Amino acid sequence: MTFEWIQIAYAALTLFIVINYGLIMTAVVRKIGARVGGRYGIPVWQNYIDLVKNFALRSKISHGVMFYLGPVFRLTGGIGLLLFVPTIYGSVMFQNFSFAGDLILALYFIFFGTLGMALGAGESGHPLAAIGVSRGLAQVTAAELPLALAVFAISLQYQTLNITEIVAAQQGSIFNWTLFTNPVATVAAMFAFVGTMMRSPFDVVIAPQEIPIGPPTEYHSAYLALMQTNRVLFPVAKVVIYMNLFFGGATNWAEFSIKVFSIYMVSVLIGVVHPRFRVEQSIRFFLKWGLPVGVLAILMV
Amino acid sequence: MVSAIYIIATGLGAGFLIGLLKDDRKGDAFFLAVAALAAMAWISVSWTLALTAGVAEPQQIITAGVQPPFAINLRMGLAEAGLLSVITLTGLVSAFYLRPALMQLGRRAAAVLVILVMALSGLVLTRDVFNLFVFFELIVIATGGLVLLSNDKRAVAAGFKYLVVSQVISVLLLIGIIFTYHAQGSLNIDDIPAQPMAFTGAGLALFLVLIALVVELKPFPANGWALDIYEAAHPGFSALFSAASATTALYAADKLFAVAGPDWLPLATGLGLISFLGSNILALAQRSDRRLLGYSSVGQIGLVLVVLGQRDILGDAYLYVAGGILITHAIAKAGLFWLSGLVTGRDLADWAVLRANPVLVLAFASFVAMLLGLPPFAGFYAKWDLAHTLVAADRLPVLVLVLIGALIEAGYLFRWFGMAMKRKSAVAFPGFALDKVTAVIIAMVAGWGLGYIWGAAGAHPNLMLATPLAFALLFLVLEPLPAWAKNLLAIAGLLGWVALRYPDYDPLQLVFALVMLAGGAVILLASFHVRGRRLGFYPPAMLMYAGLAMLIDAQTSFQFFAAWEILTLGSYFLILRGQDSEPHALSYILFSLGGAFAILAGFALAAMGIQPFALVNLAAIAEAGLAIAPWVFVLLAVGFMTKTAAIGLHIWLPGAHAEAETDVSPMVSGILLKAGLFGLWLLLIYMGRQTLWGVDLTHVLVWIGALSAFLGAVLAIFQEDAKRLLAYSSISQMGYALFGLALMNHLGWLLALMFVINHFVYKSMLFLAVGGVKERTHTKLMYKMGGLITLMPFTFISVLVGIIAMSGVPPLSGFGGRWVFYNAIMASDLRLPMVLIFITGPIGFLYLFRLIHTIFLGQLKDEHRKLREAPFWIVLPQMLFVAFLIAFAVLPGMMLRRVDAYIATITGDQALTWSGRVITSEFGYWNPIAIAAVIGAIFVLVLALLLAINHNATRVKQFNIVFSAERPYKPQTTHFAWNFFAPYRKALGFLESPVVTTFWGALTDSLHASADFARRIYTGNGQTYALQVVAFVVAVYLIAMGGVS
Amino acid sequence: MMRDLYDHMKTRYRLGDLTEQRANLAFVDVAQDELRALLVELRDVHGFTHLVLLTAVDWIEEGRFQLTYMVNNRTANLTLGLRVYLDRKSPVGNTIHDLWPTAATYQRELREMFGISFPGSPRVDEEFILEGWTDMPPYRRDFDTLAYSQQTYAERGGRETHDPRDHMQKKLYPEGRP
Amino acid sequence: MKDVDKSFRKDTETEIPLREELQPRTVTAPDGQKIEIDPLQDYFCQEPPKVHKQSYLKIVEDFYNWARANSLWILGFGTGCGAIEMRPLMTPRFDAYRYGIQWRPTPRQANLLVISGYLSVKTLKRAIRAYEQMPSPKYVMGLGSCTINGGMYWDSYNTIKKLDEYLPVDLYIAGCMPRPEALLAGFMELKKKIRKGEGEGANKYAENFDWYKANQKSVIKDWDMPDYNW
Repeated sequence: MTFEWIQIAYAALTLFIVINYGLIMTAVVRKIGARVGGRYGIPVWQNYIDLVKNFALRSKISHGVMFYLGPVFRLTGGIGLLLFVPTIYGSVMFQNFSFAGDLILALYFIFFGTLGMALGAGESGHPLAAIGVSRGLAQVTAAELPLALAVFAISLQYQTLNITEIVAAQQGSIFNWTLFTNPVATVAAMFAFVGTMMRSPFDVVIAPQEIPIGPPTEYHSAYLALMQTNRVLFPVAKVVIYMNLFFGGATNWAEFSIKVFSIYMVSVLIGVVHPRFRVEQSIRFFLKWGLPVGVLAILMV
Repeated sequence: MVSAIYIIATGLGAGFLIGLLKDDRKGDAFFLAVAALAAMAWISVSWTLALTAGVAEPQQIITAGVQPPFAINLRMGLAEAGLLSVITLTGLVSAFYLRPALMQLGRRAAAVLVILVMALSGLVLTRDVFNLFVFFELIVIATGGLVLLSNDKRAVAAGFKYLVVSQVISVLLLIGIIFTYHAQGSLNIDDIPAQPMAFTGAGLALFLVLIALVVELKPFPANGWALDIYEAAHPGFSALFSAASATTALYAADKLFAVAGPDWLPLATGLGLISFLGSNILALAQRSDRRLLGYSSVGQIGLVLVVLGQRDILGDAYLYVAGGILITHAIAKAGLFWLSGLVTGRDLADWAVLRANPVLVLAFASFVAMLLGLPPFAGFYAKWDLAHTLVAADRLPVLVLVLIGALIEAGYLFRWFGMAMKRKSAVAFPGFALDKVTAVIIAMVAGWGLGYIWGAAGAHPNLMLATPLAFALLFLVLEPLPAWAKNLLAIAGLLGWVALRYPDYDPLQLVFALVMLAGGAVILLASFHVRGRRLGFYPPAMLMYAGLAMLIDAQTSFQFFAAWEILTLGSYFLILRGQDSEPHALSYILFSLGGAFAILAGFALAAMGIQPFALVNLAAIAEAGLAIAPWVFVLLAVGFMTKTAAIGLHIWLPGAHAEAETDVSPMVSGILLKAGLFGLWLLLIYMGRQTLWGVDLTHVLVWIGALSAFLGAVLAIFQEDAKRLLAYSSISQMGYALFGLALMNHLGWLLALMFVINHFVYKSMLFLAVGGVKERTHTKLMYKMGGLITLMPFTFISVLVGIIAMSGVPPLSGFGGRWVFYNAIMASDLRLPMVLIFITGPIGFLYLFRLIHTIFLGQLKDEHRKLREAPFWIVLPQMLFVAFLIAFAVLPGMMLRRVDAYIATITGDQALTWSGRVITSEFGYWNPIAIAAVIGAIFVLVLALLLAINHNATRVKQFNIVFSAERPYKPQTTHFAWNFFAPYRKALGFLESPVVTTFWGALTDSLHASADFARRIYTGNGQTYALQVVAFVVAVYLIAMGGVS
Repeated sequence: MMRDLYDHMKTRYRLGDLTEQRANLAFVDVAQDELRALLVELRDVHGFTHLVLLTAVDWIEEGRFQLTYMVNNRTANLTLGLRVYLDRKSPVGNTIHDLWPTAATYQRELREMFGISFPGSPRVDEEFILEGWTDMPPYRRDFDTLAYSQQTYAERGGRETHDPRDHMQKKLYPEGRP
Repeated sequence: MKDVDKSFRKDTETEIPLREELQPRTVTAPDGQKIEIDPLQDYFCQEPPKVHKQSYLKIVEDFYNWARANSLWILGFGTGCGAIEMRPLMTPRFDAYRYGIQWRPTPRQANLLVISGYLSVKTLKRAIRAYEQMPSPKYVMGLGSCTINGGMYWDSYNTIKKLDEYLPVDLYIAGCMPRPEALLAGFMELKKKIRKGEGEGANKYAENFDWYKANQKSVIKDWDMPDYNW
């Protein structure tokens, strides 16, 4: 666990792979949704085009320094989250910068991008952006709670906060996964997962057509492009954490892509069949259903 | 040495001489009276000095040349001399004070005054029961005369009622004396043998004498007549009445109780307690200053009566304790009555006129502190010793009742003081008469002097000689200097003290010293922004810092407690300075004193009468497994938790912190709260886990900590007032620290310590930032601001850094705290309270975001367009804190490592490994430099990318937003700030219901209601009063004797 | 039924002739000063609780505006239109926003479109649909909307108008009607 | 078409006063100083739009244009009855998403403004604001005969008749109303135009800014916004 310069190159490679994976995966997910609805759907490379288009826009505005820095915070949060967590178990190349900190670092770093984004949206001066932030923050407090409890439960179970060690403990057989050794904690964590993936029924934060799109209302051009990049990167980074903690991690990129896709689809599948919750409803939902499961998880360890 | 008999002789002679003068020679009469009083005072004082110095022996004076019991004998001992000094000096000063009245009333009044003082002196000196009666009658007549001489119609009525009741008492006394003589054949007090309290002739005789004397002390509830006097008479006389008469009567009672034997002492204790509690409760309902003072006098005398009841256990300390309370009370009460003569209005709030003169304010504050037995006054030492003796003798209930009474007394006295400081005066400023002011100042100086003497005389270190306190008191003298000079001196003093003491501290003390004292110096930098002299700021502030410095240094429980009281007192005056802070300062001092009393009881319980009690001995108690150990733990913990504002005891905090001045808020929030933590820390280090009824008390603390953290955070997100938000956040943060401490493992303590440092830094920073904003915008309501980021960039930066650090987002230092925190709870076996703590983290994020968003982001308001950055001196400390936070984030090892090692010596394990840049625990690892470097590098790269593409962005203005193709109407309606977390309120708003506030409110209300109810017995009718006295005596007799036989 | 009501009211109010459109729909002319009393009575006594609409007609030839207050009795399914005439030169109506709050909106519209003022009606002088309108109220018949349009808005040349009937006839029977 | 009616002259004299909230005013700062506020100056960026040059390399610009053509984000702003014809485009029958066409809820993120039918003066003001708030390059499509020559509203007192007078229109789709198929055909045409580098409406607007503004202000009498809405 010491630093060597070559790790920077390796990390860049991880980043490159994950961004491309994320761009294609999210497009595929949308395409699947379209096919289910009887449509042809977007081309799988549509995300790339949109990204290029947004980088290529000519006129841009800025509402101030924090507005400018907001997307930077956001993307830094996404990249950092990815790079502070080992991506592929057992691979020297894809350990990234996980020597900097353990699970706790990853959990708290999630807020880095959120904070920056919220500040940027705040400085845009748009009231609806502020409403979106208020909704998002209010919802995330309740949604993250089961995760915190689940993480606590499994770190007690494995007696470590080191992600690599947690993954190591799940190797060998599929029944060594936390999913099977500690199903309650996994269920609790999946509450948080569904709650923070910005999909229905928990997407009142960006509720288009109501508060146009929430925090990013004023964002456009390269700002938006950075946020789009984060939008494909961040969920994958988050799924990687869930994968490492509950689903046995990944030992190669093929396993990685299958697992990430499958876990991601959980939120998609739940999302397509549920209408939207209001914020207070989702808070109550998490306190009523997510919290007891989490408490059960830590009591059962 | 002039014989003490001359005191009486002088008095008598002067009285006659004045009587011989012609009516129109008022000046001469006054001069004669003053001369006589001065002579009497000189004799008393010279005796006192001589006896104290040991150059004279106590003297027995035999009159008529025969031995007692055939002659009356007088005695001059130390107690007598001291009391005589008080009496005669009060008489002398009162004479000057009464000069206009005396001149108007003529020579008779002067004569009566001299006679009164003479009779009071005689009562002190005499050792003969009948003689006692004679002097007593003289006092009654003189008092009645003096009261009747007043022009006030009510005074006449009051004097008449007084005479009626006094005759009842006299009759009782006389009958008692007759019976006594019948039983003993002697009237000499020393010949009366100890008598069991029994239903015998002798018992009844003694009972009658004692009860007559007790009734003369105006015990509650048989005291309506006395209160009318306090209220109606001339304040100069009331001073004499309260200070001298009560003192004397008490001493007379004391003489008889001394000989009556230990059997009778419970009677005194019981009556004293009833009186102390009853009249204090009644005083709560008073709106008239003099009546309130009257009740307070009755209460205080009740307290001394309680002390008197303990003379069997006090032993040698009896004089010290009783004298301390009695004389302090006499001085303070005389001073307050004299002060009341300066105030024309009779309502408590009318005392606001005193604000015109800072010296009088100081005097008022001193008198209040004296009455309540706060350091460094004599009453403090007395109370401390009393408490210890009571506990050692297993009389805990008495102590509890005394403390409750004292708390109630503090309630009305500080409420009164608060009114005087904050209310608008209804009466016009009258201008102060110099002679009256002089009288007040004499009393004040006497009080301070007495404090010094008591400090020097007792077994404890003299507080006034403690360097920090002396340094703080120096600022009283320096008040005329400009503020910047005082500020400079204050900073130098704090830093100098830390530098001086630094080598002797262990790492823990060092951290607290750096936070409290060096940190205090940094915050004081902000005080440079105040121009002028800033009267009344530095003495209390430095008093608080002195208390903190002494707290860190404290080795014994006495030092600790004294320091605790000093810092409480200082911070109270400091908090009271804020706008609209009157009710909040009051609830602060009440909770603090309540807590302090719990600490006092705890220490007393722990010490078991052994003095001095070193703090480390707490460990011995815990190890010995004594039954009292958990109780000591509970009492001390409750006391400390009032300071950290744990939930349930928190209601004082939001108001006190929010209403305080800009530079005071960080002091009371960033620094003062740590005093409680320091106490808890010592408690847990020394006593460890304690079990009460099978419950591990540290688990209870963990729960309280978790609840405080959670509820504080929830309440914070609903605040509209920025400083209140921060105040609630403090409750939450202190909850975290308490939680960490109570986990009782190495990492938990380290966590608490990181919170001590971090909370100090970011809370001070945020309070200063918000204070700076308030200086400019003149409001604390966040929704009235908005968009200040470009106008106040530095303030914005400090808030930004503050909230990142506080919410625990990497890479700033808050994350270190969270990391240690996770590791700490992993190492603990408690699970459920974590749930609360886990939910608190993100909620903290909510209120912090609200703080930064609604003030600095969003829409700028019209009236703020030309706002400037906060004053330099407010920004400067913030920038220092920012630098520190960033440095501390990257290099947490600089302080933590040493402390970690220190904690390891206590817990005996090594939880963290510090290898190079990596910090490793049993469970995980953390590399602050790597984190900062990685995040920094990514951030710079992404920013460079954005700059490359969007460097030519057009800077737009605040209304250039997409607004559904409309145009914003005005900033106010475009800024989303009010009720920011409305959905949260819908979901969890029920947590906001003020259960705790309602509870404490109901408690106060019921006290007030009982006061109102009890007040009905005071009808103002002389006959009723006389009946009350008789009924009282009968009731006491039946209860006391009935219980025995 | 409507007739009964009319006869009943006729004894106390100066009403014009009753025009019965259908069995349950009738119109009647009302004097302006009695309108309010009549409406109150209709609403409170006769059950006409619903104000269906308030609208105006510009009788330019007669130099007056006609206000039509249409009220409806839901239980009896009756609709009664009260017609009030205002002088076209200084059209001032009586506001009834206190009887039916919705009337305020109608009155605002009438103020903007016809220039009929209703003193006391809330926000009646604020603009309603038009923004920054300076010309004559556009629903008045002496306002020439075509002329206004031509003088204000740019046009694209080459526009043709066909009467649908002629156009189709020409298209279907180029040789003329068989 | 009937000639101009000489007997009616529209009122050209009356001036509309500036709206109250936009009038300069004085407020008192917390420290007592008086502050002059000119809302139009203080709240809004006054910079005129810039003409944006193309990239130095043609191949880069072509690549960009390809991306722009294949990523048309429509502002979800239904201005007239034609908006109803856009909804079917999202359905399986027409599925415009497969051509890279998406709807965005905010002008900042949209490139294509579809004027879907008649524009009253009041709506025109909002359309201008929305258009100006979109980042360039941006495109305007006029839908239906109302936007072309007024259509059935040719004699209305408050409906404009020729959209390209006020906004730089890239493409008209004729019909009243055009069916979704016609819209799709229009999108295809627009894509071709963009790919050829002809979708420079934003630059045209900036170049002829004064002319457009004069036209806009001639019909919008209460001009209560800055000249360019950033």
